[in-house]
Amino acid sequence: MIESHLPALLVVVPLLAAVFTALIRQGLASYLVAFIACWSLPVMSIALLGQELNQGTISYALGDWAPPIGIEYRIDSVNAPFLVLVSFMAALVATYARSSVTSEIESSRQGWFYTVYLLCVGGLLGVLITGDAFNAFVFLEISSLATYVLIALGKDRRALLAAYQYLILGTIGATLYVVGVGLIFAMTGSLNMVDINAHLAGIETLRPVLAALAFITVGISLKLALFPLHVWLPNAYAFAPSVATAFLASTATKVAVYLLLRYFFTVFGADLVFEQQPITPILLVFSVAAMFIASIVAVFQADIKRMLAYSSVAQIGYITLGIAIATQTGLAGALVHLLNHALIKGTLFLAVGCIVLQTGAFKVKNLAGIGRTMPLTMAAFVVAGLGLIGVPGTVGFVSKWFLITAALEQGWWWLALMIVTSSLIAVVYVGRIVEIAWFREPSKEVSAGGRLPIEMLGVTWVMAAATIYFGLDAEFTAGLASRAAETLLAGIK
Amino acid sequence: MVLLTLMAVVTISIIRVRNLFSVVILSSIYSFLMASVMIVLDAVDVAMTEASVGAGISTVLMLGTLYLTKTTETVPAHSPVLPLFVAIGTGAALVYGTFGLPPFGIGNTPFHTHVSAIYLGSSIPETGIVNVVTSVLASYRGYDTLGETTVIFTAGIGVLLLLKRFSKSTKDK
Amino acid sequence: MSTLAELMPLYNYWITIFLMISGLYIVVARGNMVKKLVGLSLFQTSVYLLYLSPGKILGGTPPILAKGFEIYSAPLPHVLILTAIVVGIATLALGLALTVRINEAFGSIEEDELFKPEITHD
Amino acid sequence: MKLDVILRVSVKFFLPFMLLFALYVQFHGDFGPGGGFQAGVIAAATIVLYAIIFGLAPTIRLVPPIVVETMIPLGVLIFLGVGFLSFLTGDNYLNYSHLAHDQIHGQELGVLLVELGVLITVSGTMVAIFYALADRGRS
Repeated sequence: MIESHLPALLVVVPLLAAVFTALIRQGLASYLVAFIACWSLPVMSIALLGQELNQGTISYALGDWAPPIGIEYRIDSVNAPFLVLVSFMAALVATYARSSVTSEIESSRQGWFYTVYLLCVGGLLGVLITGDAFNAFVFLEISSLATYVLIALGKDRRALLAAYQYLILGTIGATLYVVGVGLIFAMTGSLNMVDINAHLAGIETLRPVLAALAFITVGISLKLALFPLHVWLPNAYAFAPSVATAFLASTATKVAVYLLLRYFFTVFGADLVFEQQPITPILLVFSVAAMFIASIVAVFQADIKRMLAYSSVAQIGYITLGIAIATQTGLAGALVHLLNHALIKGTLFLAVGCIVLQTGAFKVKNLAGIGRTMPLTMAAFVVAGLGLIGVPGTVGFVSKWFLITAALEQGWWWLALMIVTSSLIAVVYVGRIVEIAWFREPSKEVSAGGRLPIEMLGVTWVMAAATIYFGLDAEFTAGLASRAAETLLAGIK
Repeated sequence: MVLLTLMAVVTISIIRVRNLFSVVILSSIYSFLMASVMIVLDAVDVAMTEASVGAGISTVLMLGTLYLTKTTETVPAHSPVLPLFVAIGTGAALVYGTFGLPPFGIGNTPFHTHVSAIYLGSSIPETGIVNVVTSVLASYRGYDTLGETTVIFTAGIGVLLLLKRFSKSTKDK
Repeated sequence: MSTLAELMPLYNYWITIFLMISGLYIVVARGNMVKKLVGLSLFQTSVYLLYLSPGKILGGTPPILAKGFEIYSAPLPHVLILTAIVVGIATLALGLALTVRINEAFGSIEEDELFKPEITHD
Repeated sequence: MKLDVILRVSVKFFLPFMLLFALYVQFHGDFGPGGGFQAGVIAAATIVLYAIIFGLAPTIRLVPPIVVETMIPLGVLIFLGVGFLSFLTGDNYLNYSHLAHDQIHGQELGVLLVELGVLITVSGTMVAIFYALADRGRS
């Protein structure tokens, strides 16, 4: 009985747990509820992935109303891997959160911190799994509201400013998305993504459809922090509590990328988007700009979190680059890099969380000599840093390999060259951290470091090991990504 | 469509006025006008929500905030050219989009015939609820309403987290 | 009278566009935080008009099934806007709460004063 | 606020009708315009009006913040609960058809319960935000 209702359960369980944590206010009990809920998610999503692998697309009508009438949950080979990714990140960050939250957030507010965290998880999963355009907006709004609150809980008073700025830009993005959905609805009359695609074929006046495409792309790329619209990201990630940053960095922007892919391929259809419209050159320009400018800015950052935030913007540039090359390998490259970047960035921010817990310092200059006092954390940091650069043997290399082959297939050798040079810039800023951490005398904050709680170190190392494991045996991630790319390119089977 | 022109006038005055107190009052007038336009557009449920939520609660919240913060706005510092350009650019994209849209009051567009017609037809036999909007809101697309209630829940928890004085602990400066 | 007749259908959309432009302008141009939130709600309200105006059929009645009426306006956009209004209010409430906290932490809610370099990059 | 007797008397006269109107809107949602959201907001408006006229202290005695803060998750719990109920009757999530003996009554029962949940959450949230703002102001 349970298996058939898994899609609904996957989203309802975090919301239910959020309600319970809101009722029990004090920290420990709500942490336990959050912990149990978060660890049930990967179990469910793996079961769903299994179901999807052998049965093909799963469609779950909510309230038993047939899809165009009611809302439909649709799991195909594209969103199954993402579900597993977000569930695992939620579970890992939940185990990690215990001591990091007690140190960074006021004792009386911790109970509700888990509520908001669970709501954010539920919202993201809701966006991933739904097959209905407006339902995606509702759950996108839930996860965004939860994100604004998470950021505003940061210790630094500037966290409030960052949350306010993100709120304004995020709401504009969401409203533009609603305008796009409204225009499509006015033309096709239905909200179900698959149904819209069926109806779009019959439309002859293409004007509102193109306008809808433009609005949805701009709206989602605001959420995605595509290069010119990324202004909110560095402040938001720098001042948020390190637990929130770790979770958001690896999942929030990825869900927005998934939504963009879903619209480009399933709703509008690849031919309308890529052949008739100049989407590819626009995306290429923004991606290359993101890769270079964001990496260069990252090199000069004084705060380690802001540096990682700018490197996130650069990495998203890689992903949009993969989307721009709308071939099979290009898309597979984008999807693989999505999964890999989530692992790498998750490890980096978790390691930074450990450092902040121990020494409370996140300014780069007073992190000198931390390699000696906290060898294990910094080792995990370096492993993930290598992944960022794309050193062979790490996950980064796998995705860069896909992107470069895709670029060469297209005959754009200059693009492959650009990918390599921007990776070199990544070497600069990761190297800078390594140099400060190991080849300097430990400064006063660093040497004061005490014992690091086991589960934090454990989780950081599980992530670091994942970046290596999936680098060597890439069959699992690459296999899923290319399968997803096939379904996207083939449109709806 | 006199109402719509009235709304346009109210919007221009909102832009120009600098005393925040009157801006809030103007925005509640704007919501009431919006509600009356909705009645003309046969959207009775939505008009009621817009009137009670848009004009009622948001004015209370804004006045509450103004009570706690300043009520006058400073002179805008930088030149308004760039923002005007951004706003008009988006507007132009929308104007481009609306030319293909079906004209105002015609009934045979896919907008009506496709899903909405099915709701109108099946609301009574399947759910027995006369007000189709409520039947769609609660049962056909009940999951959206669950999402909506969760949005309200998140906002409630978020605001309380930010503003509520917890056990007289000092605000983190 | 004829020009008004064929002008009428598009008049709705032009007003929507005007409201959207003014809403966006307030958000982008004005520095005061509360003013920005008012602009944001204006911007969202214009979207409701965009959903509603195609929904009306001249001579139709609200979608409450009754004996004597045949033509009803479409119920689906009404449901969508109900959700959108609630989402708008939730964002507004959160924005206002943030403004109050920012005013306490920084003493001012003018964006230009807050984003001076010495505050954000100290 | 303490001096103006006229205001206090007129509000005393108004409040019961406003609350009645809120309940009317809530339960009349099936036949006329109205539903959980509007009813929740109107109910919250009555409490806020009471607080403005008669001051915060009596209102806090009347509707203590603890009750309001538990109302917020309670409404969502009811909604999720109704969803789980449909699991027991063997259908997909949020399907009210088998809650009662036949489909029509089942749907109406489900819709009523759901609207009730919405009413509780919405009014709880609005009053809680008002308390937070007012409480902030006093210090």
